[in-house]
Parts: sequence; C-alpha cells; structure tokens
Amino acid sequence: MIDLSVTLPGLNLQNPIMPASGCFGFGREYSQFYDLGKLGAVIMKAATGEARLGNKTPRVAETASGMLNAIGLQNPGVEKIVETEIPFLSQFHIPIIANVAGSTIEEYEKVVTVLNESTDLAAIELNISCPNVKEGGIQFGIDPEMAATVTEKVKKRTRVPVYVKLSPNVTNIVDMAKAIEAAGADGLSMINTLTGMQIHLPSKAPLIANKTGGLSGPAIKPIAIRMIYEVKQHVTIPIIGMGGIETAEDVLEFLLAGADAVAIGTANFLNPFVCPDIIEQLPAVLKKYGFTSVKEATGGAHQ
Amino acid sequence: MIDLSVTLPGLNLQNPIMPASGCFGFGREYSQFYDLGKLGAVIMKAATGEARLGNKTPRVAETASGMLNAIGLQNPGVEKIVETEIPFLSQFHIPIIANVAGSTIEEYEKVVTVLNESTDLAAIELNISCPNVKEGGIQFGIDPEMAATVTEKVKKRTRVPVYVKLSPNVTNIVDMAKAIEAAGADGLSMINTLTGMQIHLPSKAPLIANKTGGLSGPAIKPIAIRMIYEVKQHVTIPIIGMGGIETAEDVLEFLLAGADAVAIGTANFLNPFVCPDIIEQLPAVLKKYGFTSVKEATGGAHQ
Amino acid sequence: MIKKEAMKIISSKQIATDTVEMVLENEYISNHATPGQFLHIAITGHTLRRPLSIAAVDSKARTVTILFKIIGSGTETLATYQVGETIDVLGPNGNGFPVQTGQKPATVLLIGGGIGVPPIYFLGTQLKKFGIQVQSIIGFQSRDYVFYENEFQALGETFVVTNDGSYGYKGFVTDVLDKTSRFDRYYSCGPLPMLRAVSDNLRGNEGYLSFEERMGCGVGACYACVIPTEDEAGYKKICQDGPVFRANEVIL
Amino acid sequence: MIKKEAMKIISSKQIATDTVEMVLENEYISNHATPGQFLHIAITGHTLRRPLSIAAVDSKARTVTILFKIIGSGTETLATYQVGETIDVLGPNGNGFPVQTGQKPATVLLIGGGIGVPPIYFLGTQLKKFGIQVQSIIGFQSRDYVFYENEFQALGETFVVTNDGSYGYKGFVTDVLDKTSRFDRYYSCGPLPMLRAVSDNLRGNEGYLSFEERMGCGVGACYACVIPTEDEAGYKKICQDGPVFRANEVIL
Ligand SMILES: Cc1cc2nc3c(=O)[nH]c(=O)nc-3n(C[C@H](O)[C@H](O)[C@H](O)COP(=O)(O)OP(=O)(O)OC[C@H]3O[C@@H](n4cnc5c(N)ncnc54)[C@H](O)[C@@H]3O)c2cc1C
Ligand SMILES: Cc1cc2nc3c(=O)[nH]c(=O)nc-3n(C[C@H](O)[C@H](O)[C@H](O)COP(=O)(O)OP(=O)(O)OC[C@H]3O[C@@H](n4cnc5c(N)ncnc54)[C@H](O)[C@@H]3O)c2cc1C
Ligand SMILES: Cc1cc2nc3c(=O)[nH]c(=O)nc-3n(C[C@H](O)[C@H](O)[C@H](O)COP(=O)(O)O)c2cc1C
Ligand SMILES: Cc1cc2nc3c(=O)[nH]c(=O)nc-3n(C[C@H](O)[C@H](O)[C@H](O)COP(=O)(O)O)c2cc1C
Ligand code: FES
Ligand code: FES
Repeated sequence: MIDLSVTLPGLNLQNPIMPASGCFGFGREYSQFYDLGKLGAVIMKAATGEARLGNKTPRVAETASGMLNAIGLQNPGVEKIVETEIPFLSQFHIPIIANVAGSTIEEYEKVVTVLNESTDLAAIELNISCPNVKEGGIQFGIDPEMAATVTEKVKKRTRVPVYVKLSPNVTNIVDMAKAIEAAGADGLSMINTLTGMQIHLPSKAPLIANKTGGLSGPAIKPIAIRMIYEVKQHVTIPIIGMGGIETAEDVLEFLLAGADAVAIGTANFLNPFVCPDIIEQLPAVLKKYGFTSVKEATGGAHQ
Repeated sequence: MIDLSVTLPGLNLQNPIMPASGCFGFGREYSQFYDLGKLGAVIMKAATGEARLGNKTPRVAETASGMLNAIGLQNPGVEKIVETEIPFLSQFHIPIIANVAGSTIEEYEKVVTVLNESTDLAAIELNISCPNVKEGGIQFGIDPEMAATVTEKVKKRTRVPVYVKLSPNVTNIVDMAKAIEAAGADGLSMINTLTGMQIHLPSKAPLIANKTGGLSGPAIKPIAIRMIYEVKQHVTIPIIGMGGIETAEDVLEFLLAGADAVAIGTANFLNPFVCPDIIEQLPAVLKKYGFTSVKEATGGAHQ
Repeated sequence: MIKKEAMKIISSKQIATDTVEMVLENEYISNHATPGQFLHIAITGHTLRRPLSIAAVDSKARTVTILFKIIGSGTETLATYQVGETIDVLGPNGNGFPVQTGQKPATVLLIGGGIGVPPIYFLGTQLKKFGIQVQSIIGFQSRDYVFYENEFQALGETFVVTNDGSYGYKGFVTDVLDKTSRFDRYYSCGPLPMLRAVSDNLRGNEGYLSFEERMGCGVGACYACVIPTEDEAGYKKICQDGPVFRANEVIL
Repeated sequence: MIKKEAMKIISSKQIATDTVEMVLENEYISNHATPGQFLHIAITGHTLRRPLSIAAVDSKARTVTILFKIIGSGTETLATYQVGETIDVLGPNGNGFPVQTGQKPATVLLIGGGIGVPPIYFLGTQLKKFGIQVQSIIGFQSRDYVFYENEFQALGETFVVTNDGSYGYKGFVTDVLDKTSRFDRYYSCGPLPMLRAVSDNLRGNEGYLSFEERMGCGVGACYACVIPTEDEAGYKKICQDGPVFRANEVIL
C-alpha cells in the first residue's frame, strides 16, 4: 500500500493533489465531472475585499505548451464567498484553502478578517502577486520587505495557517522565501505565473486586453522545479508546488524537488479529470520509482 | 518588393535574421547545409579569455516546447577564435558578432582587447549572464550597477559597437536596460535563457550535471516578447530580439514588440535550415500583415 | 450536463475555402445537444481546447456535425484528422438559443455571418420541426466561402450576402434586412461587429445573439470568457451563461 | 555529408518487448550510411531530435533499418507512426566504426548490449562482406528483450547473455568473454557501465566503442554531447567526432 497522505499546518491531506487557485473557480463546475471529495484539498479563486469585475477581454491566450491569463481577480468579494462558496465546498469534507488578494495591506487584512467568520476554512494562500495600488502598482510579491510586512499583518488577523504564494518574477526567489518564512508564514506556495505577452499579428497589438498576462502550463515547469529546489535548501516550512503539472510523473518531480503537496492549474482546462486521474495514477508511479509514500519522496533530489 | 534590410550600429544587415550565440558554433557545421552568406549576420559561440572545457554531461534536457542547457561556456579561447574561426566566417561576407563572456571584468577586457586584433568583426554581444567569480558567483546580468560597470569597461577597450545581452532572470528588466543604455551600450540583445531544472526520476536527481540549466525555445517566447515590449518603451538603443523563434510569424511578433533584428537559437536544432527558411518566408508574412519593410514593423505594437 | 466524450470522425470534408465540415459519432452528445451549444475540443499539441458550435445532430445515426474555418494552428491540425480517428471533446457546453421561451414565435429571422452560420443552421432545423416559419440571411466574405445555401433554402426563404458581391447580394447582412418579411423574433450569430450592427438595426425586436470569446476552461470555472451585462452582476460567462444572450441583456 | 531528408516508413514492427524495428526508405541515406553512424530524427511535439543508430541498409531497396527501445515520450510517439508516413531525418550523422583503419583484422569480436546491439549488427554484416571472421556477444535484460539472435548467428558464432539468465548465458556480456576465441580487434556498443567493463576486461586489445549522450544539435554545433579525451583538446563531440572512439582515446 502506497501512503498518499500528507500532514501540513492546518491541512490533513488524504493525498497531495489540489486544484490551483483561479483554475477551478469555487469547485461548482468541476463537481459536475467528479466527486470533489477525492481531492487532497481545494484552493479557491482569489478573494478580495469587495466584488471585482476584473479585466477586459480577451483575458487568455494560448502559447507553446502554456497559456497567458489576465483575469484580473474577478470574484464576488470575500463576504459572498464566505456566505455561499465555502458552504458549497464544505459538503465535500476536504480542506478548503482561500486564496487572498488585495491592493493594500488593509484590504488583505479585511479579507482574512471576514474569512475568520467561516469555521470551514483550513488555510489561507496569500496571493502577493497583485499590484499594490498604494505603492504605485509595485507588487508585494517582488520585494522581500513588503512581502514580509503583508505576511506578518495577515498572520496577526487570521485563525488559520498561512501559505504565502511566491511570484517567480524575481531575481532572487530564495531571499523572498526566507523573508516570508521569517515573517511567520506557515508554508509557501510556488510558483505563480510568469509575466508574459503575446502580440496579435492582425491587430498589431498585445492580444490580451491587459497587455501582459501570466504564463502558466508545462512551459514553466522547469522554472517552478528550479525555484522549489533552490528554496527547499533554505527554508524549513512546507512547500505546495505548482506550475505545469499534467501527470503523476510531474507530481513526483515536484515532490523530489522539495514540494510537500502540489496544485494543478492549467491542466484542468484540457482535462477536467486531471486531478482525480493523477490521484489514481500516483501510487503506481511512486511504486515504480521505489517509494512507499508521498512523504518519502519529498525532497528526494537533495542528496 | 519588401525591404528586409536593417541598419544598426556596426551592422548593415541584408535581413534581420541571425543565428543566436551558442546554437550555431562558429558556423562550420551549418555551412554544410546552406550558404551562410544568406544570413543577416552570425553570432558566434561565447568567447572567454582562455579555452574552457565547460560543464560535465548531461548538458541538455528536453522540456515542454523548450530545452535546458548548461554547456558551461566551452570554447577554444578568444585567441584561437580570432585566429581560426573569424577568418572562416569572413568568407561569407556577412557581419560577424562575437559573444563575449568572462568571470571577471578583467577577463571581459582581455577578450575584447584580443578581438580588436580582428578586422573582420562587426560587433560584440556582451554576455553578462555568467557568474562573476570575484563577487561570489553573482551574475553581472542581475545587478544594474555591475552590468553598467562591465559595459563601460568593455566600451573603453573595444573598437566595435557593443550589444549587451540581458538575462531575463531579474525582477526588473527595464532597470537593467536603462542602466546599460546609460553606460554607453550601442544596443541590447534579449533575452538569454531562464534558469530552470529538470529532475530525472530514475536517478532522483537533477538531470543536467550542472543541476540548473538555461531554458530556451518556444516555451519562453511570451516572456521574451513581454520584456522587449517593456524595454522598448524606455530605451532608444536598438534591440536584437530572441527567445523561441521558429517561424517568420514569430519574427514579426518580435519586430512588433520592439526588436530591430532577431536571433534564432534552439530552433536550429530541429531544423538546420530554419534561418534561410525564415528569410525566404519573411517577405510574404510582412506583406500579409501590410508591411513593406522590416523597419516599418519594428515597434508596431506600441501605439 | 457536460461530459468528456470520445467522438469518432465519420466524415471530414472541405465544403468551401478553408471551411471543413466534420461529422462525429457519439451517442450522449447527439442525444443531448441543443442549437447554440458548442463542443470544446482537445487538439494534439495544444494547451487549450477549441470551442466549436454544433451545426447539426442526427440522433438516429448518433452523429453531430461541426463546421469550422481554418484560421490558426488548432483548426489547421483539426482539419488533418482522418476518418476513423476519435477526438476528445467536452460537450454539450453552454446554453443554446431559447426556442420555447416566452410566447412561441410564429415567424423568425435567422442571421448568420461566416462561421456563425453553423449554429443557426442547427437552430433552423429545430424551428422548422416546431412548425415555426423561418427566413434566413447568411453572409460570407466572398463566393468561395459560401456554404449551406441549399440547406438554408430548404428551411425557408434565404438571402445570401457576400461582402464583395461576388455571390448573392453585395454588402453586409444588415443591408438586406429590408428585404425580409415581418418576424416575431430574430436569432443571430457571427463576428462581434456584425452582432452590433444587427442589434442596432433590429432594436425593439426580440432577439438572441450568440457570442464568441477566447476561452480557458470552457465550463465556467476560469472567468476568461466574460461579457459585460446590463444588470448589477456586471459580467456573464459566455461559456456557461451563454454563448447565447438576449440582445438587450449584454453590452455590445 | 549530413542531409535533411524525408524518409518513408516501409514497415514498423515490434520485435521484442518495447523494441521496434522500422524500415525507412531513402536513397541518399541508404547510399551513404556506414556502420556506427546514426540518424537524428524529428518527432512531432518535441523540441529536440532523437539520435538512433542505423541497424542495416539495403542500398538496392534503398532502405535503412533502425531499431529502438521505447523508453520515453519520443520513442513512444515514434512507435505510433504508421507505414506510409514520412519522417524528417538528419543523416547520416557521425563517424562510424573504422573497418579499413590500420591493418585489416582477420577476426573481430562484436559486443552489444541492449539497444547498443543495432549498430554492431550493421557493422557485422559489413565485416562479413569484407571477409572478416566475426564472433558476437549480445546482452539483454531478459528473455523478452532478446532480438536479432538469428541474424547474429548468420554472421558467426554468437553468445546471447541475459542479466537474469532467463535466456542464454546469465550475467553480463563480460561474463562470457572467456568463451570467445582469439580476435584481432573488438567493437562494442551499449550503456556506459557496460562499455567501461568491456574496455577494462579487454585492456591491451585494439577496440572501438560507440557512446551515447544527450544531444542538442546532433551535428557538432552546440557542444552538448562531449566526452573527455586523453589528449590536450580535452573534449570530443560524440555527435561529430564520434559516436565511435578508440577505447584508449576517451576517458570513461
Ligand atoms: C461558443 C463558440 C462557438 C464557436 N463556433 C465556431 C464554429 O462553429 N466554427 C468555427 O469555425 N469557429 C467557431 N468558433 C471560433 C473558434 O473557436 C476559433 O476559430 C478557433 O478556436 C480558432 O482556433 P485556432 O487554433 O485555429 O486559431 P488560433 O488563433 O491559433 O487560436 C489561438 C487561441 O485563440 C482562440 N481563438 C481564436 N479565435 C477565436 C474565436 N473567434 N473565438 C474564440 N476563441 C478564439 C483559440 O480557441 C485558441 O485558444 C466559436 C467560438 C466560440 C467561442
Ligand atoms: C549516437 C546514438 C545512437 C543511439 N542509437 C540508438 C538505437 O539504435 N536504438 C535505441 O533505442 N536508442 C538509441 N540511442 C538512444 C536514444 O537516442 C534514446 O533512447 C532516445 O533519444 C530516447 O528518447 P525518448 O524521447 O524516448 O526518451 P526521453 O527520456 O523522454 O528523452 C528525453 C531527452 O533525452 C534524450 N535521451 C534519453 N536517453 C538518451 C540516451 N540513452 N542517449 C541519448 N539521448 C538520450 C532524448 O534524445 C531526449 O532529448 C542512441 C543514442 C545515441 C546518442
Ligand atoms: C486562468 C488562471 C487564473 C488564475 N488565477 C489565480 C488567482 O486568482 N490566484 C492565484 O494565486 N493564482 C492564480 N492563477 C495561478 C495558478 O494558481 C498557478 O499558480 C499557475 O497557473 C501555475 O500552475 P499551472 O501551470 O498548473 O497552471 C491563475 C492561473 C490561471 C491559468
Ligand atoms: C545550447 C545553447 C547554448 C547557448 N550558448 C550561449 C552562449 O554561449 N552565449 C550566449 O550569450 N547565449 C547562449 N545561449 C542562449 C541563446 O543565444 C539564446 O539567447 C536563447 O537560447 C534564447 O533563444 P532561443 O529560444 O531561440 O534558443 C545558448 C542557448 C542554447 C540553447
Ligand atoms: S472559459 Fe473559463 S469561464 Fe468561460
Ligand atoms: S549534439 Fe550538439 S555538439 Fe553534439
């Protein structure tokens, strides 16, 4: 018997597979396809202080082995999420993780305060890749000090463990991770998308209405693996890994690099069953490479 | 008649297509396949002060729509290059660009000084993505001040225009570009590879002997386009664009984003004729989208 | 309910310039698809599926017809697929054209432009079954792109328009609106500028429009394919709430 | 000279577990290939070509045979290609086994392991044509992986070894070296540990080894596939200078 379970701060996972934030809405659509109770956990679409409409369309573009997206944090606002989305997801009895976004520290604080009202929330994934409107649009996620500050403030307000989601658009991912660990984060989630662009030849202009978009999918997997491998050598808090996962072999690659669990985003679009498919295939893949559990594989490439 | 010619500092290009450094050796191998005289220019493999053996193998790995490489600057040393490689290439009567690498500022200075001996060199591409051994392995290419310093020093020693090749592994590519422009660079070349890793499952270790490698190929094209688009808005010196080009449409995308000419790397491996093929197809593609020249297309997405 | 199904290619043929008609076999989808719904099709080598409207169903033969224009790498690859191969499809997706909503119309006008023609053809066949009288305007770039003219003629009076006048009437679909007889309701599908022109010209009429937008998931989870709406909700999802909306429900 | 050629698949069949034999038609390559050279094969959906040795040529039929083991996504896809399709190939690449170099040997020993067997088979057929006496050791994981036994028997005495003893002799190819008769020269191809063991065991003999390494360009331009050498040059390129080297020329 291969043991798929993983225990992380706030998260008792029956398996290490969860859908990534923004690629799974609040689970309603994919619950038509399969029983979400099979998942290790679920990470909801970003929640902000108020409802947001997001960006103009087009919001997505296809790229070689990947895609760009600039949804722009469209969501019904944290209150509505607490009222209607968390209760919907709680029927599946799997840990629910809220992805928290904001344009100011105050907005982050507000979101986590409202989330405290829910008794069904297992953890927070702190999305610090949003532009900080007060600081002139600079992202919290590219400056170690700003990232540490928002982590600390959020930690003070929330009841649940906080996983800070790292942006890969930085010169030194290890500095970011260390600053966030020192600020009290319970875990890291990595990586978010890389900033990219596609030019639409007929209109001679960026295809995505927002001009730039976040690159995800298999194209970015080597970058995700490298960053997780590097960060793993410098922090002790657990890592939820993501970026281009499509198969159970990919999951093992993330585990070996240092991830304790993984999230799957873009691949849901091609195969809505990708999460349960991988959960089913993972034991055989672990066995093939000589592992008896997920825990055993984590960090296996660091010898 | 579509005009493919482009005039840049030191470079009178009959067309904007050149093979990228490190993907074309010194041209000997590809000269079996076609007349190199068709190319806009040729960028040679990196030259260092002394001959270098490079890294252990495996040095390459395939990734989704891309590849990782960690060749480690294997080259016969700048003297040998001046003696035997530049003379070989000069028979094709196209501009020859030397890619210059080094681990210290002194090494960069030495390389360009030796290159001055050649009368057949049109320009230098300054590869600042190498780790600086004196500064503890930090790359010149990730710190604007260090990049500016090496640019200035090299500019003082060389006779030919200098195109500085930017590393994409930075938080702020515009800051890098501006610092390098201010330091006197004649042009920019972008982008070099993104640092990535692949874990080899059977051995549970990084596949590339050097552990990390540089990610190239179509996977990184959206990142290259974004960076060129951003930089184009803040500098006036010309840009040689590269990163994932495989088709004449890709070339147009780079031109529209702000490139004045382009280089093609990884795609040579799949199709040794990719450069002449694109040169042949480019006029039709330009025409299809309403352009009569390459110059006209450059920066076309910035309206 | 959307299912992930394997559909077998029964036939694939070019019926106009760059335009392919493909007949696919699948029991579930042929039994459940309604006009205006689409298939979300996986194509080798592509990260994202491609949305293509259902152009006809034959529930006896258990087949579904799609019609697509080759405009990029995905449709180019799809066009190379051979009879006998199976394709991986999500479907049927979205909400189609309402037919039974409100008072049953006695006469309707169908307006299709280019690759917006297929879904309104499927709709026309349904309307005819319900005994509703159908007249159609179908517009194309030029003569070589015209398809399904006879099929539409079989449904009722049909006006063919080409932008360059190389076939039928010259101009846009809206240029022949004055040639149509009175109708209770209209349905339209085509490029956004055409839909705008149609809804402007037919303001005051009850109408339903089918929209296109670049999609991620195609099932309502990713918020890629939204369209601004008149109500406070702000945005609707084309893949899930649409692709068909009432002409006055969304902001064009 | 290396050319970029289209090769038509004449036949493709599984001849052992996960092992495919493919016959490809192309005049240029069938006329120019020598034993030990390889083809660099483009495979749909892959950024890099795959190097595969030439296992036989028939210049009358203008065919080239390759034999490959399905070990990853590239070879998996290649195995799905159908008879009649064409594949895009660079070839013939590299320098093969020297046969005419130095004094012509009267007797040779061929040693192949697993997927290193194909090139030495091609070599064996050539040697036989030159009137050189051949004996062979071919090693496989287990019974189900054995191929070309009869073909090698036709060339001369052949020892089949399987690691688990499920067929032929049990152990490694080096375990049966003492059963061979005297030879003037040996040629070997197989995984690196095997080549190390062979060259250690046969130290003092004239020998040629064929190496594998992950490749980028496959033509000598990218420096991906180097191997350390004994001379001052430091490194040689497997794709261009090799894949065959003298046993004492490179550092194992
Ligand atoms: C609900 C719906 C129904 C449609 N029905 C049909 C149909 O019946 N027949 C038909 O020919 N076309 C139809 N389209 C348009 C069709 O989806 C695109 O032409 C197709 O996706 C282009 O793919 P490509 O790879 O060839 O082009 P590329 O331009 O290479 O595609 C790149 C990306 O952009 C997307 N894209 C490009 N154009 C469109 C577009 N117009 N709408 C949505 N996404 C686009 C692609 O899906 C892909 O993700 C429909 C679109 C929608 C939204
Ligand atoms: C000169 C030469 C001759 C060869 N001849 C044969 C032959 O006749 N029959 C045969 O079955 N195999 C042969 N190989 C090995 C063959 O190239 C690999 O098995 C094949 O490339 C694996 O591709 P894949 O996509 O299935 O595996 P993957 O592991 O998915 O490939 C990933 C990448 O690694 C490379 N790679 C993986 N294993 C090897 C390897 N052993 N050597 C070189 N590159 C590798 C692939 O080319 C690809 O770039 C030869 C290798 C070389 C260098
Ligand atoms: C359409 C889309 C929407 C996303 N929305 C969010 C989001 O709201 N919050 C967030 O933290 N990450 C968001 N992401 C990033 C993913 O959660 C994930 O980090 C990234 O896509 C890499 O994983 P993948 O390659 O498996 O998709 C989004 C990604 C996509 C493709
Ligand atoms: C095998 C290989 C070797 C390379 N060597 C060099 C080099 O020596 N100097 C350099 O500046 N860039 C080098 N590069 C980077 C390329 O010149 C180019 O910037 C990068 O690969 C992106 O372009 P591409 O996607 O078209 O390959 C190398 C790339 C590859 C794949
Ligand atoms: S495409 Fe994902 S919500 Fe419509
Ligand atoms: S593979 Fe490029 S030098 Fe050998």
